[in-house]
Amino acid sequence: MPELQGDDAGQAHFDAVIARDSRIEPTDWMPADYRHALIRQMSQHAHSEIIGMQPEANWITRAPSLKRKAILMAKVQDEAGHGLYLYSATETLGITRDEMTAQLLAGKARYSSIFNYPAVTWADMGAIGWMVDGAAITNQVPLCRASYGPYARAMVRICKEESFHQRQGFEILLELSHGTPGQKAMAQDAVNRWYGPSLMMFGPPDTDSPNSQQSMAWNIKRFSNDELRSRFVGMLAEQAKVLGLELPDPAVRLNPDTGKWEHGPLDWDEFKNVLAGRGPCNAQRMERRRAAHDGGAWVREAAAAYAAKQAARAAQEVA
Amino acid sequence: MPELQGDDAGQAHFDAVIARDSRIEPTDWMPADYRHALIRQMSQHAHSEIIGMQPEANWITRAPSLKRKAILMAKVQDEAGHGLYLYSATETLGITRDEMTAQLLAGKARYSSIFNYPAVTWADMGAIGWMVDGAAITNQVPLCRASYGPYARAMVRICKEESFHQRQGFEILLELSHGTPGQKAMAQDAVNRWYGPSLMMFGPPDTDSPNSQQSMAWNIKRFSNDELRSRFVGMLAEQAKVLGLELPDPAVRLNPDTGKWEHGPLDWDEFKNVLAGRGPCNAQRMERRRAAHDGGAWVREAAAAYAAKQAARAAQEVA
Amino acid sequence: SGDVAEYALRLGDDALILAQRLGQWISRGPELEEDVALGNIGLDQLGHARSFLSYAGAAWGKTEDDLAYFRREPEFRSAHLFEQPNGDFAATIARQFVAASWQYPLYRELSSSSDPMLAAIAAKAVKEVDYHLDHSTQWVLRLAGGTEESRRRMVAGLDLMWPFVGELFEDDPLTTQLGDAAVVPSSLTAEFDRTTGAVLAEAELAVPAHPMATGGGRRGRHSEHLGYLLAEMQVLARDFPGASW
Amino acid sequence: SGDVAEYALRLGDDALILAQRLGQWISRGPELEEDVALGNIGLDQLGHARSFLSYAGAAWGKTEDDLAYFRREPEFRSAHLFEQPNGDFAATIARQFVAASWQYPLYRELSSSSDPMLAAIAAKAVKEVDYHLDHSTQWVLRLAGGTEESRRRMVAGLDLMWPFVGELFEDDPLTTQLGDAAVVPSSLTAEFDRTTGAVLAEAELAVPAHPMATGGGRRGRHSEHLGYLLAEMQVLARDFPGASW
Repeated sequence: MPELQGDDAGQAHFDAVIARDSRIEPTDWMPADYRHALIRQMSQHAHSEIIGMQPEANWITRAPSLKRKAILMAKVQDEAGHGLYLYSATETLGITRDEMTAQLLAGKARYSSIFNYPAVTWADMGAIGWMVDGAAITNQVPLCRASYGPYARAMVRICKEESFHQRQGFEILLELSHGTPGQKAMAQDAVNRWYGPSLMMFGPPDTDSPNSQQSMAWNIKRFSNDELRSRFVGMLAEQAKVLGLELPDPAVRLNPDTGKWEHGPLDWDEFKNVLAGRGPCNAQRMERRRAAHDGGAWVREAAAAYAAKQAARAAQEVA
Repeated sequence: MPELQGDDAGQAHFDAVIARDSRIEPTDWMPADYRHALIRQMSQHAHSEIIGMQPEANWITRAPSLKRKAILMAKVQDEAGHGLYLYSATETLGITRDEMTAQLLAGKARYSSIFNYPAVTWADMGAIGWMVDGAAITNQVPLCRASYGPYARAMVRICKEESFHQRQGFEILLELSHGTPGQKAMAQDAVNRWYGPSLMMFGPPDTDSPNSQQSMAWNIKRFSNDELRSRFVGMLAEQAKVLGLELPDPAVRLNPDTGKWEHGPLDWDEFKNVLAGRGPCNAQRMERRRAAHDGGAWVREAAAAYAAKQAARAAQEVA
Repeated sequence: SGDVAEYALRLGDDALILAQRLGQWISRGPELEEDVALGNIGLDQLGHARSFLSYAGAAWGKTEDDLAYFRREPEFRSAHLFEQPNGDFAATIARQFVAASWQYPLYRELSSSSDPMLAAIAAKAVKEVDYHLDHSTQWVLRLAGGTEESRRRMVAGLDLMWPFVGELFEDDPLTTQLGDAAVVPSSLTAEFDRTTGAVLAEAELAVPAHPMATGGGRRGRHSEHLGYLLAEMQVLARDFPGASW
Repeated sequence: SGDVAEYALRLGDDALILAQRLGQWISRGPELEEDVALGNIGLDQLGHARSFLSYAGAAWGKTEDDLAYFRREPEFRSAHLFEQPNGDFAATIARQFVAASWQYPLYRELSSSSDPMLAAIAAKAVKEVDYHLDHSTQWVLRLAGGTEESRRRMVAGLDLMWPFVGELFEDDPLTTQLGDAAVVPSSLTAEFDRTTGAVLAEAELAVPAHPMATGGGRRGRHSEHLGYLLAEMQVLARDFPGASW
């Protein structure tokens, strides 16, 4: 057999790597569709970390104890760190952070729809940690074996911190559910509000998820939406018992025949509405991001101008 | 005697008007110094109304009852109205509001130093009304007979509203002094803090007030600083009894020999410090005013541009 | 009845929250005339709020201040529009434009409510809201037709506020079961569209395409903004419970 | 002793109020790296605040949360600098620059306090504040030497914050009677002037001529800003008195 040349050789190498479930690295050849799918998936993930700071930042100044305030600040800061880390990983695919930010602000790139719900009470800090971060981890742990090396490595690091965050969320809810009746009611209300949206974080039912097959073939998605959702709802059901809180879904059960967890119907109309921009906070989240970006333009320009002047001065001194 | 011409005739008319304690009007001839003294005094008064909105605006959103909130909003709004009215009256002297605003923002024109103290509690809304507005009225009532017509007429209108404001301040303190011990303590604390500064609103002691003589000769000041201060402290002393609050000055007494009210020594070093820009809120007051002015520039430009376009369109339709 | 009180509570909360927002403008306006104008509008709204809340409170043995200062966030019934932050002057004008274009026909219709108290409050309020509508209309035209910057800001302001239009016109069991006592929100849609449409057309602006946000204010589900507003509004009253002012 | 606790309370309040201000930046920074950096600095300050307040509270049988959430404004002992609003990024940097140029020598000296707990807290804190000083210094240089706009804003930011420098260095009976346990504020003036003077000189900026504002924070007399900050910070804890979180 003659040696393969150029793209053909690349494709063969790529196929072989995927076939043996190994890693593609930035300098490796990869199919354009694979690259684009990764950019979409990874930048969406990065944007979600950044937009996801907002609902939690909303409670930093009002956290009810200094310890909780410190934990929350550290958590939101971690999210900024995750965003930075993911943007870097995505940049290895040949797109800049500025380009990704521009896509976000232009509404061309998405972020996870869950962050279009408001964090209206302190208990939401618990529910977001327990449920939203919990869903994220369920989604991300398998991605620690994603086929794109920088993505997989980012996921390893991020999952470690996320599971820490999830435990903190669980602890917030535990404290509330063992607190005053008002605190417990606050916790239950938060769980009620975040349950459906967090289950829908895994995306549409498998029967309605056309892109999933290709992503699974490429090993940048490892389990189907429904499979992950089932794992997640099982985790919730078991931990809810420890919390002493109810899930707002009487249909949640472990099916003894399949060994899988099941849940009741989800409001996919709401999901589509929020996705289409009709969530409670879509405009607010984008406005805040835009305000920070536009309002900070003069700072970034100043930093660039100063760096350029310093570089010119250094060059002059050398000459 | 030959008929007087030009400035000489004007001076004679001016002198005669002053001598019979009548009114100079905008179209009358007046000495340049008189004009400048009036511009200084009237624009300072206008600026004081505008800057004086700030300490009270500070409590609008936190007023402890809806009734008090409404009264306070109306009061602060009245002050904006007074400022507008006084700027208009001053404009009759040949200076524009824009010029006066520029002088204020450049630190070339003053406002009453009293507004460089912070309004830190709700009781300050009472103390400002009772004491600061009280001092202002004591100062202003005689100016309803000021020699410059537009100024005198502005004072008539303003004094009417100010005495209404003063009564509202008194009522706030009365309610507090008859309230809980915490409320009464808050009222007493406010009176303690505003007493000295409000007495110093009348300016330095007569022995140290060089400009007063000329102003009194021109009938744009009708009583000496100390005379007005004495009247004011008498008013405070008598009303404090009704309020059930103490003035923080054991030396206040009606001197039976002179029939005048006396008070203890005032902290003129503090007065000079605040006047020199070292008060608690000097920078803050100017910054707020500047932020509102600069931040509103695009609105004023838009309004002007729109008016110009409308005028051009109207002219075109006529042609 | 309790239903009428619930309805009065909604309208009172709308006006109260809007008044609170407008109160934040005083001493910060782009010109002194606007300190006066926004203050006037805020005072009017506060007056309407006090009337509606007093009336609502009477049914439950509560005062206007009990309702304003001692309810928690989920007990407030205001729509999301009113709690939106002031933003820049254009955003405030956009919020006023939507608010007045809704309140004007609402109060006009409500002034023939079968509930005499609601009718009386509305009859007084409608005259004042007429001015609010004129004020915001004039500013929409000025800003849209002023400079490039003011037009850009006016468009941005309308985009910010438009998602909260839809909630105002949502019917629910309360508004329908009240019959002639209340105004059915959806019955005002056409007039709102006509009024705002005419002004936007004159301003050569498109009706914002921004999709409607999920509301929930009438059920006590609010945006992230209301908590801050209430914390500030209620702090002093709550620090001295039972005190008189 | 009670005096040491009073002193710890001052330092704790400074750090707490500053942390609260910095917490407001998170998700609003000019670049993500600054969300992280300002968050880090805020977290450090919050950590210092917790140490100082816990230590102060121990003398009075109170927890850090009792002190943070259940004191009223006149009981706070922070200096006015820390409660100044964030303003734009340059104003925040100016506040940080003053704060760190004061806290760095303060904590360094305090780490040899005769009070072992104060010494321990300060010894840990000084390493972190060293970074805060470097961070703000770099930004003062960048903004002053960047663009025309950034230089204008940096100057304005320094002008805004400089009136609150003087209060930091005022001695009072407490700081003098504590002897070797505390650091006499005025003893740090020369170093502060030297540190800030050198940076401003490198940035080709004049030391702001803005006169010093009357302070009073150490006696519980605050600016108009603190009330709003406390209303927000304390609202939830006060809504559930006695609750555990």
